[in-house]
Amino acid sequence: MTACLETRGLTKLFGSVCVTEGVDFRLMPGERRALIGPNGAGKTTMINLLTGRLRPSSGSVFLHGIDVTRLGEARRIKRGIGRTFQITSLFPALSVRENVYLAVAERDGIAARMFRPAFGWKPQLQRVDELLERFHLSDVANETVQLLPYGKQRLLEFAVSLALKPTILLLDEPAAGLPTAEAAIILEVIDRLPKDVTVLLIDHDMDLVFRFAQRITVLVRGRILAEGTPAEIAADGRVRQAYLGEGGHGRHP
Amino acid sequence: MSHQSATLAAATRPADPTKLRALEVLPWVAALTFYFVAPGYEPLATQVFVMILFALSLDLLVGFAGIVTLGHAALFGTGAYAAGLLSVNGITDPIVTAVLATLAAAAVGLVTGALMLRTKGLALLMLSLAACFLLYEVANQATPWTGGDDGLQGVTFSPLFGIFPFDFRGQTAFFYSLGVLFLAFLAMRRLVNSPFGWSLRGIRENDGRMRALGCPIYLRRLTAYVLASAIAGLAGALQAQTTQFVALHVLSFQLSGDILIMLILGGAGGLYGAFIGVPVYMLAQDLLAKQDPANWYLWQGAMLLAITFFAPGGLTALAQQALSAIKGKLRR
Amino acid sequence: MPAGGGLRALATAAVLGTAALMTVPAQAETVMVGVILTYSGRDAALGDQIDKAIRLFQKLHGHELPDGVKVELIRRDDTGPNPDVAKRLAQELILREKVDILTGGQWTPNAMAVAALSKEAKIPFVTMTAGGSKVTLQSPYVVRTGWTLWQSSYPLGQWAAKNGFKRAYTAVSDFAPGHDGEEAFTKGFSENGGEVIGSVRIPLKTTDYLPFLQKVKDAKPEVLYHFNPGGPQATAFMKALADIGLTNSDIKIIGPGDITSDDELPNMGKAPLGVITMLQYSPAATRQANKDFVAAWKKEYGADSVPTFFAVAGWDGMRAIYDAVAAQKGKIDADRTMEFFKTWANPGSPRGPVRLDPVHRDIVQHMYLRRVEEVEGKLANVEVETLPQIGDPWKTVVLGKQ
Amino acid sequence: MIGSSIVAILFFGVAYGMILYLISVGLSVTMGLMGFVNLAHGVFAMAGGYATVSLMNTMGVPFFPSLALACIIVTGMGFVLERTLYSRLYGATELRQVLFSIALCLVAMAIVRIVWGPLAQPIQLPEYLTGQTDILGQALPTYRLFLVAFAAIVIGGLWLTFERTLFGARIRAAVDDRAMAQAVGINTKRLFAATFGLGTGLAALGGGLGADILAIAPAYPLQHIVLFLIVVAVGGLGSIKGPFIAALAIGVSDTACKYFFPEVGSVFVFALVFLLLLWRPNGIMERR
Repeated sequence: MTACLETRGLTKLFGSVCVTEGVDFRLMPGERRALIGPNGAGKTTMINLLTGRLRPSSGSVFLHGIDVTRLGEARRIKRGIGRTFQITSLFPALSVRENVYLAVAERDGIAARMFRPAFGWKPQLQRVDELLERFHLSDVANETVQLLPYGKQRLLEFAVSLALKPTILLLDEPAAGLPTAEAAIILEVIDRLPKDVTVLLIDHDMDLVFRFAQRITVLVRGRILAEGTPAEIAADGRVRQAYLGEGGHGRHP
Repeated sequence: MSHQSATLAAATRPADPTKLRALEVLPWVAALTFYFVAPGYEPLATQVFVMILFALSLDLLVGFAGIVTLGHAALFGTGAYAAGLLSVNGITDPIVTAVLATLAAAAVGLVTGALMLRTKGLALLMLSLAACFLLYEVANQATPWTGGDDGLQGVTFSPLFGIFPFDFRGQTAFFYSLGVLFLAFLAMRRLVNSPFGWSLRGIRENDGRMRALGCPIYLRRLTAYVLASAIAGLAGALQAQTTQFVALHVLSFQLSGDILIMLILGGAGGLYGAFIGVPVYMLAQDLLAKQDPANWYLWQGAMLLAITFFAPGGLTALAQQALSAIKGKLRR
Repeated sequence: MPAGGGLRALATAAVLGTAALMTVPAQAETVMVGVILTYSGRDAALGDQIDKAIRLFQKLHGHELPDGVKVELIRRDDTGPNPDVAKRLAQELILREKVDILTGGQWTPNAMAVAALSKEAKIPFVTMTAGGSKVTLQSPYVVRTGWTLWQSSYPLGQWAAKNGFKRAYTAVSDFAPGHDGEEAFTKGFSENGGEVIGSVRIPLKTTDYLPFLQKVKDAKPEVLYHFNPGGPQATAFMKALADIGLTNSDIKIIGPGDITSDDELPNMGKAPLGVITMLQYSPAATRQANKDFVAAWKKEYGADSVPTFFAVAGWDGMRAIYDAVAAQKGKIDADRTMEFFKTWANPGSPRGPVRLDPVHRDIVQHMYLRRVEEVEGKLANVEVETLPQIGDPWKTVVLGKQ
Repeated sequence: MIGSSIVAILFFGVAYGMILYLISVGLSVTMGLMGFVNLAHGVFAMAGGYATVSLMNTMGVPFFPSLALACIIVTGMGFVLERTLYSRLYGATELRQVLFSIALCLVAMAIVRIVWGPLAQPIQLPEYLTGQTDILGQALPTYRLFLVAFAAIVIGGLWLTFERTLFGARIRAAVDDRAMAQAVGINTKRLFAATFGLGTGLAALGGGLGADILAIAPAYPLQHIVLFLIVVAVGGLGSIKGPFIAALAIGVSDTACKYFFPEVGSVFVFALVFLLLLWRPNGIMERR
């Protein structure tokens, strides 16, 4: 079976600092995968390399078996990759509804249309409203994003990403630092994602990771340290060493 | 900064764009009233219309697409010289020359935009500036064709629709430019309320996020740039036609700066900034420059300082704030 | 009470109305004159010279009009050689202020644009200092009280050829008067056996002349004909001459008087010594009319202020306008005004006798060949030869043969 | 003979380039350091020119002390403006910075015109700096020779300051990474003000020295700003050597173009700049 997302020898240098080093990584269709690792392990860089936001120094990225290394971010997104940002990235001066609308319009290929008013496209508007409802954002639909509380902004971040109907979804700490109510909404949405959507999750919340993932990849200093089922990872001494190394000495026997 | 974003947001918030608001009729009523109450002022009014159209095209870039350019006159000037040169070479029908001048400016916009928009920030600013100076110098040096510093002499246009001549009283020019402005404005209003217009706002707000939505940023910005160039070129053609003259000034950095000031004075990003900023600026210039021509710079500078420090959203934002404050009081 | 109040108001109105009617004849004929000059920007100093002449004329001669006739000036600033601005201002003056006569016309391109309008609107236009020959062809309603470049440069070309110079180089500012000067000099010079071995046109806004002068120096001509728009440009040119070693060299520097203008001479150091220029006016001239004029000027604007040929062109422009107003008793008719101008003359101009050529309405005046010399420790343009009553040679030499 | 003309033209170009560099280097450092799009830098060069000329012409101060005093006055002016106005717009949008600096230009132009009038102010150089001097059989304008030598000394001093002193090291650190510099205890506020002052002082020096090439007149700031910006953009923001190369290249190519192809005018320079910027959007000395 072809991996839906695969990297071979993926390497990224910032100056002389190597943040991703020879990573071979395969993600199978429909898989639920978690990517964990200590701070500075290169997880977000990894996502940026996968979506094309960053160009690798060497190595390649394959999407459904096709080499997309030279393809720009927008092109890869069009082929079904979606992501959320660890640091909320929205359109601050626009309203919640407009934020989601922009994503839907791009997804449906109407975003370059110049004549009919944006808010005259009924099916798209309907999808926007569905998404808002699903993320409990309907009551703030007309609020300006920069005036929203953080929790709502995170929900919106997620809604905007899902509006693209991605087949591969890369989640960069979607629930980090969220109030319980909003975190619950996001977890529910993650749980309910269709089975054919492939999901790669980065998070520090081990409860979430172990509950969610079928397989876990551990990234340390830009290299893959280990990969396996949650049970295998939990049992891996190297992982415990590396991952919990600094803070966890005392707790290890 | 957040203050500015907030005012921008206020300015871009669409009241259901398919419906016409009562206030939107105001500029057109004002223009027509002006014709009856202020005879003799047609040339000034015509100039105002042309500059509004020019400012509108800049608004599409600065206000909607977030492309700050210091060389927008390059495109206005291209339109003006195209119309002027056509006229000198025997093609004098106003509509035909206007269309051809628009296309010429769009073509120049396509070439310069395709190169410039690969960069951003200071490099983009500098490239826009360099492109403007480059065209200015080309026109300046090509004396045999453009007249250089002396301007293009002998520009005349045949009567509009073969009936209305462009005479020194400027009535044809007045209605012609008002008509073109109205049509172009309707088109622009459509454009900024379309999905395309919204995607430009998205790019202005956060181009990185737009890219992560699969938006081809470069292409989208280039399209906006070419459209804005076309409108600027149309404004330039109007300028050549209504004044029957083309001078180097139409390509100058000074004009690029002036039009930016007019737009910001009115407020960028809402289409209506141009309708407020341009008349206020030009009337102020007409009055102040008349009383004390030498110190017009001082007024201009002071006005601009006040805007940058106290009202970054321009006069439209100020008016909106005042209006909502009054509404708030009335409610209580 | 209300009725009484109304009546009183009516009565007051009636009295005031009668009073107004009675004063009407005294103020009836106010001639509106639109003045378009450069009051701001880089070239404001030249506009300032003209405007000072206008104010001085009004102060000294403003009363010399028939009873009840007044001249009111409305000034507008064209900010420099900006024909589009000048044209719009002229249009506004005609439409809004209903001017009877337009004047100013400091720059050739501006004057060309305004002239076109004067033809359409049938408004007499007295261009004061525009030097391009073609301006008066633009409209039958234009007269010129300043000069043309041909007036100075064509005779200068003839003079150079006749005085033994064989190889010339021309270097002129790249705008219409510069092109005129280059053409006129070349014509006058080559008609009399000289050869122009090279020419360069210098961008109008340049102040760094060295690279251009290096080119001239390398070509080794016997004489360099140069024209620039005067003012700071003239000083920059002279300094560059000194810096590159062309002062008092084998290359004779000649040109229209702009290049050694009297107001800039004090700033030029010794560089201009020996430069030959052709011009219609020098404030150092000893004619009584000029002595009076200069004295009045210095009394008004200070001992350091010197009237230049720009001022004199403005002065004679005002003279012509006032004469036309007086002749028509303030009722300005465009065609009658132009008829009047055809025979207008001012024998008492500070620059000597002047008149207007009835065909092309150009000024006819004495031209003076001057050399820069040191007089009482200061540089001055000393008149060495007088060419009497020169019209615009372009009209006969070029236009007449077409 | 042609050979010696080429030497002369090269030399004029270098002199012009030196002036451009003196004026622009401060702009490069301040723009690199504070990320401020400052279109008003020409104001300080103009102020330097006016101060020098006024001190000499009306107060009879000799040339060199006038230059020095002008530098000090303008440095102070820059310092005050930085603290009162510029610093308020650090971190604001490019657009607001552009508008603010244009406004500053307009106000400065108006003030200068009210005080000194519209005429260009002539600089009366001391007798020993006029005329020509022979260098190895080549007659060159004395003033330009002096200008090149003087500017070279100033530039040498500047580079030493930048490379060898603590002040220079701090500036370099802050250009590289402002947050890091702040973290290691550099008082960036004071550093910004000092750098801005230094940059404006150098501009004033350039304005005074270059009064012959870039005439001191009210239109100065807007007329020449494009040149200064080009030097910075082509040379690379925050760099002090990049602008040197850029300034010399522009000075020499512009002068050579005037000599060899006067009919082309400045078209060549602007076309060159356009292409250079496309090739290296962040300047020729781009580090990353």
